[in-house]
Amino acid sequence: MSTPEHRIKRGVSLYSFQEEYFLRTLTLEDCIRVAGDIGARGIEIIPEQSIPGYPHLTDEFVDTWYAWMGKYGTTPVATDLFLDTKLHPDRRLTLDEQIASVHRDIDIAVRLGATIIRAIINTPPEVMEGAAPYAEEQGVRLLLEVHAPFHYEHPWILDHLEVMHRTQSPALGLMPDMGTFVERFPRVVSDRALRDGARPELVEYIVKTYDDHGDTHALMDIMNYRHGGPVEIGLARQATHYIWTDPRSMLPHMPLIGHVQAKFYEMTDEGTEYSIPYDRIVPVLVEGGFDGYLSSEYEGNRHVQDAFPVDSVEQVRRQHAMFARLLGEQKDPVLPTPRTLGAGPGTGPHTTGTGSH
Amino acid sequence: MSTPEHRIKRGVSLYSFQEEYFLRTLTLEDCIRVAGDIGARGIEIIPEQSIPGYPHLTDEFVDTWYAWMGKYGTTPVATDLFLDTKLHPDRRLTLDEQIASVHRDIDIAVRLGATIIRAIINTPPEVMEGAAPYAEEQGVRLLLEVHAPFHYEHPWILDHLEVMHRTQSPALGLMPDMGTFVERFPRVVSDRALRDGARPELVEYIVKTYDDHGDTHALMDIMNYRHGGPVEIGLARQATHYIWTDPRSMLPHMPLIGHVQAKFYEMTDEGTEYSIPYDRIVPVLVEGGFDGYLSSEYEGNRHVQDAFPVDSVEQVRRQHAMFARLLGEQKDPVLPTPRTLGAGPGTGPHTTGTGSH
Amino acid sequence: MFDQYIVCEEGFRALSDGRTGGVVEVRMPYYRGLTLSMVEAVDLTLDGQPVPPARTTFTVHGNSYRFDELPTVTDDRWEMGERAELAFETDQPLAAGEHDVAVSVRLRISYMPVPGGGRDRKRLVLAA
Amino acid sequence: MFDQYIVCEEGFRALSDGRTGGVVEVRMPYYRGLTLSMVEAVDLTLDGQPVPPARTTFTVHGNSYRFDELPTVTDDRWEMGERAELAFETDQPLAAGEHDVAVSVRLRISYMPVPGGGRDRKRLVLAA
Ligand SMILES: [Mn+2]
Ligand SMILES: [Mn+2]
Repeated sequence: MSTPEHRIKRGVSLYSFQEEYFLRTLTLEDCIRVAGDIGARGIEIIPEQSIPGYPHLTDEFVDTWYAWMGKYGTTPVATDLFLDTKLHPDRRLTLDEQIASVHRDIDIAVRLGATIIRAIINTPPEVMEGAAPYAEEQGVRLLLEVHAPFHYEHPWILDHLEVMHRTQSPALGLMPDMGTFVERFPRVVSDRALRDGARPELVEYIVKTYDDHGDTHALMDIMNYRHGGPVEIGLARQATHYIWTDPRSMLPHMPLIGHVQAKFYEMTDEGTEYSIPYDRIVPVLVEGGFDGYLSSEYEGNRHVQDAFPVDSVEQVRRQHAMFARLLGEQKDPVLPTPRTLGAGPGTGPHTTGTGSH
Repeated sequence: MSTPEHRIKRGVSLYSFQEEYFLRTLTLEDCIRVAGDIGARGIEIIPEQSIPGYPHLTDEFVDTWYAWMGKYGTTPVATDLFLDTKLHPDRRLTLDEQIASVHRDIDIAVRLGATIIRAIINTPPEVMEGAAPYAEEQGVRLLLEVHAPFHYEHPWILDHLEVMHRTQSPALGLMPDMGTFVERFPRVVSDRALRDGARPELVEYIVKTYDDHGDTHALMDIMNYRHGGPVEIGLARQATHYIWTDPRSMLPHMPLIGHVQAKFYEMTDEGTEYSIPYDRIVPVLVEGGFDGYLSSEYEGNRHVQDAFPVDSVEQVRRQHAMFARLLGEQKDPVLPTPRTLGAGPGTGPHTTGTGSH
Repeated sequence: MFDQYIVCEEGFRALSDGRTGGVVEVRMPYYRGLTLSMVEAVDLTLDGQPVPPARTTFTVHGNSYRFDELPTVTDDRWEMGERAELAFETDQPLAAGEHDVAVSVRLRISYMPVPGGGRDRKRLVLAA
Repeated sequence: MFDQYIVCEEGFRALSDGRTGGVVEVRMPYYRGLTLSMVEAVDLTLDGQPVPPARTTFTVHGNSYRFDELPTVTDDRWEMGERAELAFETDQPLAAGEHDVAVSVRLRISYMPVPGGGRDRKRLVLAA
């Protein structure tokens, strides 16, 4: 079926390459080059992840940044801010200090040419409201990340929506993280627990409870009742951090949605994400008229790094092959590469049906 | 309105007098006498709470026990079992050891004349199944307590129902604890948090979220975002331990329900429980044909003991005045006593509207 | 629950067997009795100084135990509300007057995924 | 995340300034850099013996700190993936050959109600 007309674009958060950047097997430039190669033109960067010397940006770095954009055919789209309310050991930041922290991150976004800033979930509504005028003045949007286990009817999100609706500030909005649409428990997570020694029947119980949309509350208690140890109890706790909500819950908020973090855990050999049904999410975004970027956030690395080489680049490439298909791109600029052996569970022996899924 | 005909009886779990028993201001005999005075004829006892020397019962104690029953016009109804799967520091009890533990508690119930045993929530379904034949032989029923945050559609309870339905054992059933029907956040709990230094606006946020049946998930995170400390985070955690479910959810299970633990936190001066709508719960039990005991479990003591004298007896008396009314007893055998000053929040200055409720 | 009752105000006294040290009476912060094998710690801090468990003994209804013995005691219990006697040795005799006495109890409770127990701290006057 | 990368296999060496002790290189188990005031602990256990923080120093990109200084350092950061140098003193010179090196990192992360961080343990060969 043909995809209706839309203006959705493809990008990548450099957060996706955290494993390789952490280990310095990819430089910052490498990450940007790879994004360009994949056809993910929009770049989202976490300055305090991959810009040494943050919050100070040298003119030299900024010049180099823009040179990379030109060289690799990419464009700055978003930065991610954190809010270190516990900067000091003996007190929390005041409201003014918090707003000043956001102003500083606005300045960084502007210097990097980004027009969108991810505000981390712990940013209070009054800080968003207080920083909105400066953001508007600087021509950037502050978007609150809606991150699991929060969702669009959660009290904290409702508090934020109240500010957004009351102020009508063009500088405020939402940034959905697709981790709120985890329909099946991530296989890379449950397989990791098995490798860490969890009892298979307890892992299966957790996964089945989650996949059946049962009550994950008290799963930790049940693991205790079933004589589970720290690994099983830890997996049960993780089950309360993933949520499934209907992707259509984004529709009423679409005017506030300026950017989408396309969180993912595992692109399978079949070209789908194991847990998050993008084939049903993208049509909702098209229906709602979303006109921003799908920005990849590969988050499977931490779950496979104990046993497999992490190949974030291949994972992101696969996600973009899926996006190109779902977005109806006529000429697929992302050609799947040949499968490489031993490059992670997605590209490894999972094709023979490992795990009890 | 007149109450339809029913066979519901009133009792008390001696757990209700835990404060006074702990401090030895009431003896075990006192507790039974008080129950008789209140007109709560059915006695539920936790043997390992109030029988020194448990699990060994002397003939002398047993004789005394029955003498008390005769003297105070009470009758043994239920005992409560625990399952110490972590008895040993280095291993968990085997299935056989668990079943043997339950058998031992069955013997205790029989010696005390109880025909019902509360099985604690961590009792696995296979232990219930394994102990059922002996329970049936001994003429007692093993009833799994359905305790918050568990409820009638929770996976753990469903696992137990599977055993009950499959085996059709007359010795297995359910014991609903009314703590699964907490419609309003317990005032004694939120007031305690205020006395412990919690910020009123954060307490109000938690209480309002709970009372609005909002998502209490991530409330601990929100307390952190709002610069809450351990007291606020602890209160947020407690908010995930209370649940509201529709009392009518008991109706499909009524044949399995042999005893009701009438949990309560605060009987107000107006003669209602602050959080649990007994005026809607009792009619459901009547409708379903429940023919066992409403067994009081006063649990407000631990929340008021820091600032007020605990008067568990008065609290239980008030609950039974309410039950007598709801059960349509023509001659109320429980006459409310005059209010005593300083006897706990329920009988203290709450009449002037303390707290933000 | 019952944390505020752990340290008993009465019964704080010097050892009477010639050793230097004392006895504080303690109650368990829990609504039922518990087999001793599940009492993981009853840790004493006296005037700001932790007393090593090896220098304490724990007595319930006349039965005395070293703390390293408790994990194997499955035939005795700390009853609900029972005042246990926590005897401890110090290098110097206890001074007359007030002392800061803090006790932390850790219990292994089967239906909880994390330890149970509680803490209490009181200023106690040494009985003459 | 990244716990397995905390203790770096390369760079484990003896101190070269005449004191007895050594240096182990460590990375932060977190996906972004963090201001040093929020690095609450980088605790070392060498061959089963905890090394007191007072006997260690922490160096990032050439800037060295005592651990009791870190809470006030708001103008410097441990960058994501940066190998910090944890220098430590011992009573005796480090023996040649293998050592058991365990590091526990505790981070104060504002959006978490509990501390972040992680632990790692490796057997490292002392560089000649
Ligand atoms: Mn995200
Ligand atoms: Mn109960």
